[in-house]
Amino acid sequence: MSRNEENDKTVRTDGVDASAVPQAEADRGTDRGTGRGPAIRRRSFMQGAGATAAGLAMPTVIRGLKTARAAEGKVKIGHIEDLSGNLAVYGVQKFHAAQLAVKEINEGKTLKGGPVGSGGIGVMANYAAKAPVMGDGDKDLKFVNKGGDMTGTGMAFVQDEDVLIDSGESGLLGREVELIAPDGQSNNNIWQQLTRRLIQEDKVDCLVAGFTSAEREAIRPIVDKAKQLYIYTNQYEGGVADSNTFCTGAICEQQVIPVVDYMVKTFGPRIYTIAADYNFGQLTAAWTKAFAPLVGGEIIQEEFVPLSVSDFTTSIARIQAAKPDWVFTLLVGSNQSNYYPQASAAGLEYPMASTVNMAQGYEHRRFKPPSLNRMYNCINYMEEIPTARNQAFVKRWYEMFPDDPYIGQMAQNTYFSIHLYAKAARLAGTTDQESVKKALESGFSIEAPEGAVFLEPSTHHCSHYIRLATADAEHNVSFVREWPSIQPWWLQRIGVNLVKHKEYKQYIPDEDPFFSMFGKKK
Amino acid sequence: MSGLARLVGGPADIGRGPVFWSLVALTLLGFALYPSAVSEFQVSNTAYYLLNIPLGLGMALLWGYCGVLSFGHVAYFGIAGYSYGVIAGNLSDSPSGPVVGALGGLLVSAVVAGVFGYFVFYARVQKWIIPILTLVLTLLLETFLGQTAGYQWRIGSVLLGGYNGMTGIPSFGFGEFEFQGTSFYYLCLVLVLACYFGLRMLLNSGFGQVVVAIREDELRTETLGYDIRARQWAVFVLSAVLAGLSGLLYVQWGNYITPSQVGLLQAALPVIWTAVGGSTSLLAVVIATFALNWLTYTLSSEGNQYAMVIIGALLVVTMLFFPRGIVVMLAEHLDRLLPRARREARR
Amino acid sequence: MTTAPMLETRRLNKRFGGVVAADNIDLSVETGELRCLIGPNGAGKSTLFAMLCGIQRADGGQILLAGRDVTHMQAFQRVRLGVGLTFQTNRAFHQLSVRENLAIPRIPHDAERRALGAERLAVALETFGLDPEDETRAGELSHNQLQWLEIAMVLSGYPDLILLDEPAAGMAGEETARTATLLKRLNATGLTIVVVEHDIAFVKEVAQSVTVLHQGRVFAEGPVEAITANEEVRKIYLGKA
Amino acid sequence: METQSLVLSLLYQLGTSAAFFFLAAVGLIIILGMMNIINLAHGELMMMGAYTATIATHAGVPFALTVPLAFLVVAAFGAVLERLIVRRFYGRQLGALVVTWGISLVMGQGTLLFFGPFMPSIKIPGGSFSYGDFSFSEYWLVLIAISVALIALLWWLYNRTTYGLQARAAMQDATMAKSLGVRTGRVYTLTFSLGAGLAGLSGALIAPTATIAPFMGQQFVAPAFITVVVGGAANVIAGAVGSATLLAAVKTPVGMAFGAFYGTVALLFAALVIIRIMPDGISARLQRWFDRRSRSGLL
Repeated sequence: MSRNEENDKTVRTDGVDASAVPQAEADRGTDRGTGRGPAIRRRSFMQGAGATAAGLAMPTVIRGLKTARAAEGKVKIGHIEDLSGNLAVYGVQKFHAAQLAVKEINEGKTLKGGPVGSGGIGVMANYAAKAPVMGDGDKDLKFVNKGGDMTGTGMAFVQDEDVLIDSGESGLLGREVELIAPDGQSNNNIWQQLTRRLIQEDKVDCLVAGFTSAEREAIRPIVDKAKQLYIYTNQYEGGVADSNTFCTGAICEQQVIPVVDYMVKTFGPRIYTIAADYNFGQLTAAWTKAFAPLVGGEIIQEEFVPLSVSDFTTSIARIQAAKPDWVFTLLVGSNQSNYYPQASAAGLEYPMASTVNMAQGYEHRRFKPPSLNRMYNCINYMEEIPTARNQAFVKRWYEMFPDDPYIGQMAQNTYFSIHLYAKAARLAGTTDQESVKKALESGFSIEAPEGAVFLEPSTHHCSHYIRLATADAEHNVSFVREWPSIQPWWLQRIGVNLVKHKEYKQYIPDEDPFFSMFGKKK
Repeated sequence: MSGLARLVGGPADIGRGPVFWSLVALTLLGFALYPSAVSEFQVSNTAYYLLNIPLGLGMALLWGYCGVLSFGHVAYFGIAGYSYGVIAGNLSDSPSGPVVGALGGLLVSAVVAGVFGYFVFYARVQKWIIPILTLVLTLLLETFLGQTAGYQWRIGSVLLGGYNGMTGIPSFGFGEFEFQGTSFYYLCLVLVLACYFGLRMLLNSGFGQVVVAIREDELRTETLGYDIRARQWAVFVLSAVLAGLSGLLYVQWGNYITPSQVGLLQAALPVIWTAVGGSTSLLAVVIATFALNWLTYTLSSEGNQYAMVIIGALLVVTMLFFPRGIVVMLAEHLDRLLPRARREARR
Repeated sequence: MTTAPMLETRRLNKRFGGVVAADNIDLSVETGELRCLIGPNGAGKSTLFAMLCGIQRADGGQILLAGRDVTHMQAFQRVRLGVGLTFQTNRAFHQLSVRENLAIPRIPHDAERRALGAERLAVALETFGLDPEDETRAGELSHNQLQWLEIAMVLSGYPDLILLDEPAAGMAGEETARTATLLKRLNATGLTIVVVEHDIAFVKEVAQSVTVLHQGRVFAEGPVEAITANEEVRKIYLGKA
Repeated sequence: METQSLVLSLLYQLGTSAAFFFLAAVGLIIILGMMNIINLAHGELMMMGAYTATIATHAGVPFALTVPLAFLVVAAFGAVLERLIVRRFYGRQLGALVVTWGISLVMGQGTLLFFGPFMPSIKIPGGSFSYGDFSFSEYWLVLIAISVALIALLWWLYNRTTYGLQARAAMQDATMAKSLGVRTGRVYTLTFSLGAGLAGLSGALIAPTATIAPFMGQQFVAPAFITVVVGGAANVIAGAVGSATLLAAVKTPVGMAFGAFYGTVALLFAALVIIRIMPDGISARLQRWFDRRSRSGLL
């Protein structure tokens, strides 16, 4: 299953020094970086520095916890996604991402990055203090789309082009990594059974799983009972504060706020929200409602659509009657995707914004233009991101899976998350789960295909490189605005600190006094 | 034959005679010893297969013995589960919380089934419409529960949780004692046995005979002086309570329930179990429910993308070659092979 | 004041679309009477039968059982008042054994009715040679035995009035005679019997009085000899009316 | 102008919604309504029609031709299905239910394995026009027209052709029909195949407005069953037309005033109430009404 090549297996002898591996990685990074632009050299320096800082801190944090299990045997990564049934569309992508990451780890590759401390300075040091150039016409757009130009006058920041480097060993801690990936069948009950199996039977070292929030909530009680290290890689509504769970997908505050800000300023304040009638849709709509007034926007109407609805004639007429400046579409699932062709055929030509479409289900590839004309979406990853590092990633992907239709946002999240786990385990020097959790809480940064991602220790969520993507009348994707690092701040603001206080719950905006002043529905 | 033996061993279900009962005893012994032989995970998984059995039994009772097909019995499964979650969750400080919750859950599903059943049976709605009516009810419930994500859908201290479901549902227990792992497995096993033998006795009683008579010929039974509406209603409520029992055990097993548990895909499952095993036998449905749950899990556990294709093809083949249910027809076949045992059973 | 008739209908009406199936039917059957309802196909016999036992609702008019208005009662409620009935097609439970078939009917609590009912049932079982403890599946019985079983089954509910829809349909001479014997013997115990019948020979054999239905109306009524001699009735049967 | 365009929009919504219900149900009208087979693979037959149309369109066939093509392909598939499997389940409604469920699993997951999770969709033919505040899709107007044409065609087929007569006879009393020389086996095959073909046809018609995915059929199952059952069995075609219109008439104004959630709830609730007060379906009510009219000489 894991398709790993069994060659070049340089097995290292026993106990790996906790700080040695990131240090070695950093060194190698410097070697590779030689002769490149100054920014890269600076980057490498910072990485080295971060690693050193972590190395200093490490003895107290990690060494004492080295109650590692026997080093022999494979490192087991449990991975549950839906390979059949309704959600297989997304599950198969994520499964392939996991296979690619595991293959690379076994071949002795790793993504750049390392512990940079809890404040995450390592990430920010990579960029100039000045805000990146905003897209305002063709001229400037080009710069941003190419991720900056070394000699250009408008350059604001730069990213490493080559982020996949040698890890200095094959496998992880000298052990081969094995991917155990059963099929969730788009059925919550099977998810629970499989989670129990992976934890109790296979005794996986790390669990990477979950597409829908319902799936995550189905397995989280089991995960918490077993104190299993669990990585949830999906974009979602936010709010999970769980000591065992690390959420590596983007959440509302990272996506809704930038896109609403941009849309209100560009197209006008009158917003019509049409959202899927379940947790994600309702909570994202609540975020929109709470945030829009702060930038001068106004929700003129909200409509919630049950997931089973696939005929949108009435909703389209309601939008026309309301005459908004733009429409915020938070529609989820394949039934609800029908909205786009139907709205387009009915002559609905309002600009649209979303946080879900295109990046997950590649609607811009599946629907005939111009269904998604003037669709704006804040994403942390799309296959089209024009940076060199992403193009290299896309190339590697299609070499392994030539028949895949698209690489979505969640697939990329899974990919870097598994690399992130490997780096944390190397830092901990063990696959002992408590140690790895501690290592992950040391302020980890990783150079993902999207850009640098920083795992924020207190909330177990990630900062992301957010881009505002838009599709034109021919469904060509361009990126009109970029935010190199947006922090997940909401949980911090309501006082979550998982490093200090263990918690196992999901907060919803109603629990935040800041939100309570806005009614939720109707 | 004493009265009790006649009730248990009567002709309402397949399986009679000493050979059969010794096999049953052996199987039960196997189930009783099972937890000591396997891992905790396998025990909890087997508990899951077991906890679905009351739902299947309710289906067999209603459809196989009474001739009324409900396509929405998962609604009562869900109602009991959610009610338990709400009640036990609100009484989480009280030691009797889970017990009150369980009784409350069963009561709520009985009341809802009672009202709906009254609406259906006392109006003498045509039989073939009942599956669709019940299906519409469960779809309504799913649509409603799916949009209860917000705080305004809080009952006491418990959030309904919308599509993501209700989490943190307490396990069942008395006072300090909680049913978990192996003890939960035994709880399921005991309840399944109680349901099975209880139903077997009920169906061998006079009441059961009339129920079967209603299935065979409603008009004839009515013109023998029976209010068939009342009997159908009673059977409907009883089967809903059985579905509710499965729902209770389900939420205690996973401490969690979502609206998709009452959706279209889940709604079809009990009907499938019953049809595959053979709706006219309780035992057949018990076996089929257990086996199909096991099969679904085993196939998905392999990560095999063909799992659904295999299950689908299996259903088609089963129904082609065993139209009255695989277990029932195999049992009949066995009966013919063992004429002596059969004669003995007659006595 | 005389006691009310066992069964009485007053201006009973029923329409199906444009067809009038029962047109102001007035019928009165005294306690202990053995009445035959005859008429050609489409005369309204089946509709009247269905309305009497409560399977179909009348559009208008009244049905009284021993003086009690049962027009709006459900079928099972009428049965509990002491009516038993058999259908044109045999509806014994083929999946159940003879014993179970006889055990199913609901038995009234009234001790007097019980005693009388048990006696009548014993008569029927004896006439037909049925064993009440027989474990044979009803489906394995012959057609005649099934017909008889159904009559016995109805009698196990201890009724005071039985409505039989063509009880001898499909039987050969000897069996028909046995059925007729039973009806007469039962009638002799005071049981009121209404028979819907097609077979004039059978009617002549059993009936005391006959009602002829034609086009949803009571066409003629009287003692069996008078009716069978009636020229008009003969015309109807030969389709000349 | 304001009110006019709102009324026009409501009428248009009513029409599209009724057309959607009718198209979702049209194959099932025959298979459930006439043959009494609870066909849980109905959605997958529609999915197959949609895939046929989509693949053919991508191969360069004009969309208008892919619709009859989808009819033929799915009808042929339906005929095979009937011969091999379904025919053993006449009169065994519940066996049929399980078997068709099995078939639907195989078809859905098989499509996923064979064609992948999604297929690029086809463009909705025709443009749009606007009146007042509202704009309207020409394609949906065409769908409404096609629905009306289908109704007329089905009515003609079942009331004016030998096949229709034989089919209705065979469905009512197979033994009798057989003794009158009707080849009931062939009639069943034809009828099932027609039902499947119609499901394929409507799948193809709906394809441009939908996501082309292996499990797309599931969205049609509940509306289709509700439409057919609310319609009733007395006259399946009239019943389905009546119930599609009635359900749309409930869903549209409620949805317009209060949003899609209440529209859906009103729809399901209306279905429950209608089935309860008219247990024989709308068609029986319609039939009685026609009977009365014809008796009183009005028709």
